[in-house]
Amino acid sequence: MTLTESPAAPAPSSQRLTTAKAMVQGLELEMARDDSVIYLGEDVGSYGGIFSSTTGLLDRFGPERVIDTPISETAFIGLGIGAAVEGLRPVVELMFADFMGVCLDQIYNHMAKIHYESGGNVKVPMVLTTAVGGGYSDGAQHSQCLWGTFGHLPGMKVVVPSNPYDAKGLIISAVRDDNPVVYMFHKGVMGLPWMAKNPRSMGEVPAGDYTVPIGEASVVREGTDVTVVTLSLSVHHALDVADKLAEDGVETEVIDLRSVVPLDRRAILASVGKTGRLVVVDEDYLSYGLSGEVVATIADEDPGLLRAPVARVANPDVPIPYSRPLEYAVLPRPERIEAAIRKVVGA
Amino acid sequence: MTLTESPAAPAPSSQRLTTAKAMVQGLELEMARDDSVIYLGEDVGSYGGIFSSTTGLLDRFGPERVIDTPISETAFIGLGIGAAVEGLRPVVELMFADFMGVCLDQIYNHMAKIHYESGGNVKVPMVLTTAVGGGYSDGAQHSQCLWGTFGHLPGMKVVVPSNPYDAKGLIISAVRDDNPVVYMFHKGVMGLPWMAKNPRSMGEVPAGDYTVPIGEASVVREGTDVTVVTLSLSVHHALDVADKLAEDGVETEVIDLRSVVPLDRRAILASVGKTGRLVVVDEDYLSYGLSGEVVATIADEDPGLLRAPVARVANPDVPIPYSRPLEYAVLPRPERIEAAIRKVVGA
Amino acid sequence: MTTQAPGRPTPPEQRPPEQPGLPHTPDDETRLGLYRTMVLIRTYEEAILREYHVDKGPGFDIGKGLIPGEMHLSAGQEPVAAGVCAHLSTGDAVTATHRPHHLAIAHGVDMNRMTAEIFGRETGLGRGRGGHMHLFDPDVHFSCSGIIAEGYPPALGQAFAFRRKGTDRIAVAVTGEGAANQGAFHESLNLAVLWNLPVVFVVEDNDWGISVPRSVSTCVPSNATRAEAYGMPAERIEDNAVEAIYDAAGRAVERARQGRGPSLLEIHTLRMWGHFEGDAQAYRVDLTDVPGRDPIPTYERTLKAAGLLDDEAVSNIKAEAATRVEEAVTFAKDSLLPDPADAGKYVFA
Amino acid sequence: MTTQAPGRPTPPEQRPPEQPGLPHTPDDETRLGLYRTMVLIRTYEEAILREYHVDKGPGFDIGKGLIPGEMHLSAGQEPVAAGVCAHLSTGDAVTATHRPHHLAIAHGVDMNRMTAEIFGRETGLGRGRGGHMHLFDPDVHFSCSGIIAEGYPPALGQAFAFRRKGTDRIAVAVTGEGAANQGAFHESLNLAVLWNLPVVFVVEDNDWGISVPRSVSTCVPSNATRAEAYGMPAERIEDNAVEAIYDAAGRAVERARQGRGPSLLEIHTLRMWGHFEGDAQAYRVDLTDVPGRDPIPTYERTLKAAGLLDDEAVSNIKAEAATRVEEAVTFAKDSLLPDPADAGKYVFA
Ligand SMILES: Cc1ncc(C[n+]2csc(CCOP(=O)(O)OP(=O)(O)O)c2C)c(N)n1
Ligand SMILES: Cc1ncc(C[n+]2csc(CCOP(=O)(O)OP(=O)(O)O)c2C)c(N)n1
Ligand SMILES: [Mg+2]
Ligand SMILES: [Mg+2]
Repeated sequence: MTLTESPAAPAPSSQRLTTAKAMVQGLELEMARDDSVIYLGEDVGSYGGIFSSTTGLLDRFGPERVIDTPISETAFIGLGIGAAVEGLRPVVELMFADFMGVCLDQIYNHMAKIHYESGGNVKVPMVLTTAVGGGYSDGAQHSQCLWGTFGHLPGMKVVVPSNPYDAKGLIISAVRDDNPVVYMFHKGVMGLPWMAKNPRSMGEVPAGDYTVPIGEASVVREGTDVTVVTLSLSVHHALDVADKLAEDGVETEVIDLRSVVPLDRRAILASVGKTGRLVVVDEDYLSYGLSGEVVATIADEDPGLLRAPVARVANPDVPIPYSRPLEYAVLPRPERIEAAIRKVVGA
Repeated sequence: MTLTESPAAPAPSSQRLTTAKAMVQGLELEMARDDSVIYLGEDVGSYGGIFSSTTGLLDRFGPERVIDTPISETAFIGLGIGAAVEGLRPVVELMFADFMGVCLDQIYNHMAKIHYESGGNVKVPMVLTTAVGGGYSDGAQHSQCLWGTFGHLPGMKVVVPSNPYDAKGLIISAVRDDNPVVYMFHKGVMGLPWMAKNPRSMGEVPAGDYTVPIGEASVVREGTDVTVVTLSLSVHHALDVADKLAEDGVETEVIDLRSVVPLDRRAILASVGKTGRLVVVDEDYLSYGLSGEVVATIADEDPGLLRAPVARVANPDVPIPYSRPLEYAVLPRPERIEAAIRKVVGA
Repeated sequence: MTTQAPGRPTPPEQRPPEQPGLPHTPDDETRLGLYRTMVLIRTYEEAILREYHVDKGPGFDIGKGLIPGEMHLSAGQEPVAAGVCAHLSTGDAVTATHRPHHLAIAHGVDMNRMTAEIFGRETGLGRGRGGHMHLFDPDVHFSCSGIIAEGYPPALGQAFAFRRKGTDRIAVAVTGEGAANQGAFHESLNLAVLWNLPVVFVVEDNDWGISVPRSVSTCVPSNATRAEAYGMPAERIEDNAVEAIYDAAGRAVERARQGRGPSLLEIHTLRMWGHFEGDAQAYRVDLTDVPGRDPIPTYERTLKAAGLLDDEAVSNIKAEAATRVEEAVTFAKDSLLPDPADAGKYVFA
Repeated sequence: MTTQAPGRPTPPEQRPPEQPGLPHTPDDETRLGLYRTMVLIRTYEEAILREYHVDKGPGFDIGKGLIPGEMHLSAGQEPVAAGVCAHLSTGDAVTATHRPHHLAIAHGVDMNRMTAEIFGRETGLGRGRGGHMHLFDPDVHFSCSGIIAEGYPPALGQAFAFRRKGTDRIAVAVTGEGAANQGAFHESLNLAVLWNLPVVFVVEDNDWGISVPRSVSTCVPSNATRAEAYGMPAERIEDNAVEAIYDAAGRAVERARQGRGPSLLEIHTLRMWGHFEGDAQAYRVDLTDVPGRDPIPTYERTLKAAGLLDDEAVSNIKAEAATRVEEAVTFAKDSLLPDPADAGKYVFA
């Protein structure tokens, strides 16, 4: 038993990979293609990333490009910013998004604002990778999603893959983007051998180079009765629930946002325009976050699209409890999602 | 010309005070009543607070209770937390909310979570005061409101006074609350002699001790045609606009939220239930913030309450620009509020 | 007790005279006490290790079992906890890190409720809300945080409050050597010296911050050198030597109690197991040396040589520890899990 | 140039030999250059001061006038900028603070576009989006930040990139003495030494952080002492002495360029005016001394005594500066304000 992984085997033209391995493959391709891409963070070298985000990169690219840092997030994220300003394309890992509190200034006041403050004259082509999410009893300081917080603060794109294909395509897009991009991977979608897995955390991935556009949601399941707008691990749960409800004749459309910034409002409106019913499933905190924004998107445009009150399945503004029954009560577990859909469709 | 103020004169039974002086008076009463109340922060001693939040307190209570700190927000906010845990009631000033990035961990992972993590066994009766808001060309790192960010993170109350009466009553409530309370004062409501003033930043304030309950919005203007939900400086603008629109026969109800956490959802629903139309005016960023949450509150309950699409007048996710015409374009200035109300009521 | 105004450093002439602390040589009873504490901690960690792996399979799923989540155990670091906490009363504060058990036990945290917390039970210190990185026992002023170095600042506040109340209680703030590179470390040391706070800072140098060796994280050989640059007395203690720790901590604690201000101790200790359970430690070059550096048999030999211990005494002490620990484990297992309907309780007071 | 792997300190035997830098004694032309730079900066700050107060009334409304918002001027701190930047080329980076004008001018930031930025014009360095605390001139690698000490970390990255590209360019990171108590300071110093980055850290000690004197913010007399605790050569330069600054900066810059790693200079300088414009400085006990400590007349006297300046040369230099500054002010005033419809432009590239 080990929390580290062995490097992925050489790649055929398409392979079944875990999300983690797909992410690493995207990084590997970009690092091979572009010498200015480097990866910095805690335990990203010989350990290969606590959540296997860098397995094998040190061996392939060496310690000048895959760099273990001290536990000094402000310094090394800031270093990434300065390096990006001077033309490198650093990927910098914040081990858990929960740790943003020790370094948010570099992220939101510098990485995200320099381009604007310089009137467009300075570019910051940096990627900030970070692990999010709970469900394995890691407590209030190691289980948060916080994409609402990142999304609220302007100047950075925020992408959130839920599966291997998107993980690879989005990391490649993120590295190539001339803007700062925050890349939030849920530990529960990575397909780690030491964590509960949904079959959806393993999937077919093209071996070569491809991108997933940042800012386009994906309709991962079509349906006519109700729209579920969600992202990250909750996509897995929503699809499981949708399959189950289909047996009862409820056809659920599931939208995987894939990025929080930009938010694909058109996709939300199109789907709710069709189904007339909306459930937002968000593992982040309820208030002042993603779920409210998605709902408001409809009311901004036309509240008449809605044939019923919406339901928001989110963390009810509670620090994430350690004990399993409590944690499961605040997370958007399948049972809560199912209950919410049933209520909204009146089934 | 000076950016500091002289201490308030001795208090009769009711006086006209600026918001800043009302806040200081509330602090003074609490500090006199309760020896465990102390005030810590940068330039809160002889300077009296950059935004006059502590004028005269050093003279009255001495340097053991009104304490200038180094520019070490993590250390002194954390110090406040530990002191609160051991039974003091510290009020700690973060000079600008924009600086949260250097100390957010203490605020959101410690101040706000210790009570929960301890299963209710540890209390953190601390107040974090902080200045917010723009409108005077202080640029992208000194003009933000950020109450959406604070409100999103659970475990702290967030109060936002807009006028002298509430400023005093809320600071007294905040100090007496056994929970951490973030007290966000907009520089533009303080009535500072060196900043643009709305007449509403000066008002009648009872001399003695009183509280304003945390979590109750206030209907600051009744109306029948449209509800404006807002807070802080935007209340002043909304009232000005409402007066103007009344001349055209549009009766605007204005709700001053006064606190972001808890959010008085009942007050919002009651008013929109009456008017059928909603404009949210929020100086914070548009996406994933307060405006979305207020709108979602209606859709959660009954989207049918709304007779028209809502309007959100907020910062359109732009770092706050320095140059006046640009800054005015992103702030919810009266012109934008007026246009939004007219659009929603079709006038 | 000084009553100097915080925010103004006490002028040197108003400070109690600086005297090099007298050595704190443990007497026989204290030496046995240090040993007993170390054995109790190790016994505890072995029990948690055992329980942690129950029902994690097939394979290893971190979220499963009686004790889910990350688990950072302190085997090998017992000398730090025993040596430092021997000088404290329950009125003093200790703030620990993600790796807190040894300090909690040595400082007298209620072991039943601590164990119940680790098992996520309603009878736990935090009613199951906190978990093993969030143990709060206000009865003995114990707390911890899972965020690197962020336990230092609240300790300053506890020290501040203790002084303001006119007591001679002190705060002990502990972090790892990796943590000493976090900004909070610097800010805390400055503020503690500036306000002459009764704090003892402890850096547990176990050579590793997860997989990153000290040489890759820290630009200087000793954090004691750094502390001196804040005008603070500081020592580095080598070899995980419990009596040397006891001595240095005694002087630092005395200094803080007497109002003479903060000190820092960097203690070279040993992480015997993985960073967390499940860590395969492939990165770890020093692994074969580890068993030989175990501080408990080492100290056992010392005490035996001094005629204070024999095999029978050792086995009595170990049996006593086992009884105590199994009682706590049983208490935890016999306790109820929290009611999911109460998940929202205790967000606000 | 070393090519050591970041993340691993260069083993001492692979580092270029440590040689005490030779003194950098400015020659006559350089001395005149230092003086000219100082005069240009002062002339600039006086012009900004004048323009800042235009149309602020009746009374004083910080949001009004041609230049609204906070204004932190650097009069008195010219020796730092002149002495340090004299060693830099436009390929080197300088990151400054909320008080950036002196450094911007000395480092050769385009004065017209800088002034236009301060006036909030579309022709400004940041097209009016940034303002006086956010001057970015990529042509000379100049940047600044209004958040205390948070300009240090990006400077590390600039230095890192310069080295990675195989150049001998360096980064200079500047903060005030108040800022040296922020966590970012500590983290940056550690990382710079650890990775042997070509950085020169500069602490401008002007005795005050707004109203807080150094003794109330900083537990040690010198940040040079602190820097040495990171294993970094460091010096404190007293008396705002431009030639001593030039000398020390010369050695530090040379060291960085040669791949021998970072250094720190703490320079005792003088904030002649308020923290920001409008600051009545009631707290300021040293105010009467200020005029006598003005570094420009002092240096003028030195150069006159050395026969390098006479009254005519002085007035020529001042006239030249005035012409240059007024040209910039005119450029700014003649430029258009940005179109409000473009407020959302440049959020993303
Ligand atoms: C701010 C922050 N960054 C990173 C982490 C992740 N993390 C947890 S423990 C650890 C290593 C800590 O090393 P050290 O301080 O030496 O303590 P040790 O684990 O050796 O006891 C890291 C990086 C964290 N918890 N907080
Ligand atoms: C993190 C942070 N805290 C507080 C401030 C507010 N502030 C701006 S300048 C200043 C004083 C800075 O003092 P110093 O570093 O000595 O620089 P000086 O102003 O003297 O040049 C303060 C507290 C800030 N900008 N950022
Ligand atoms: Mg360690
Ligand atoms: Mg200063």
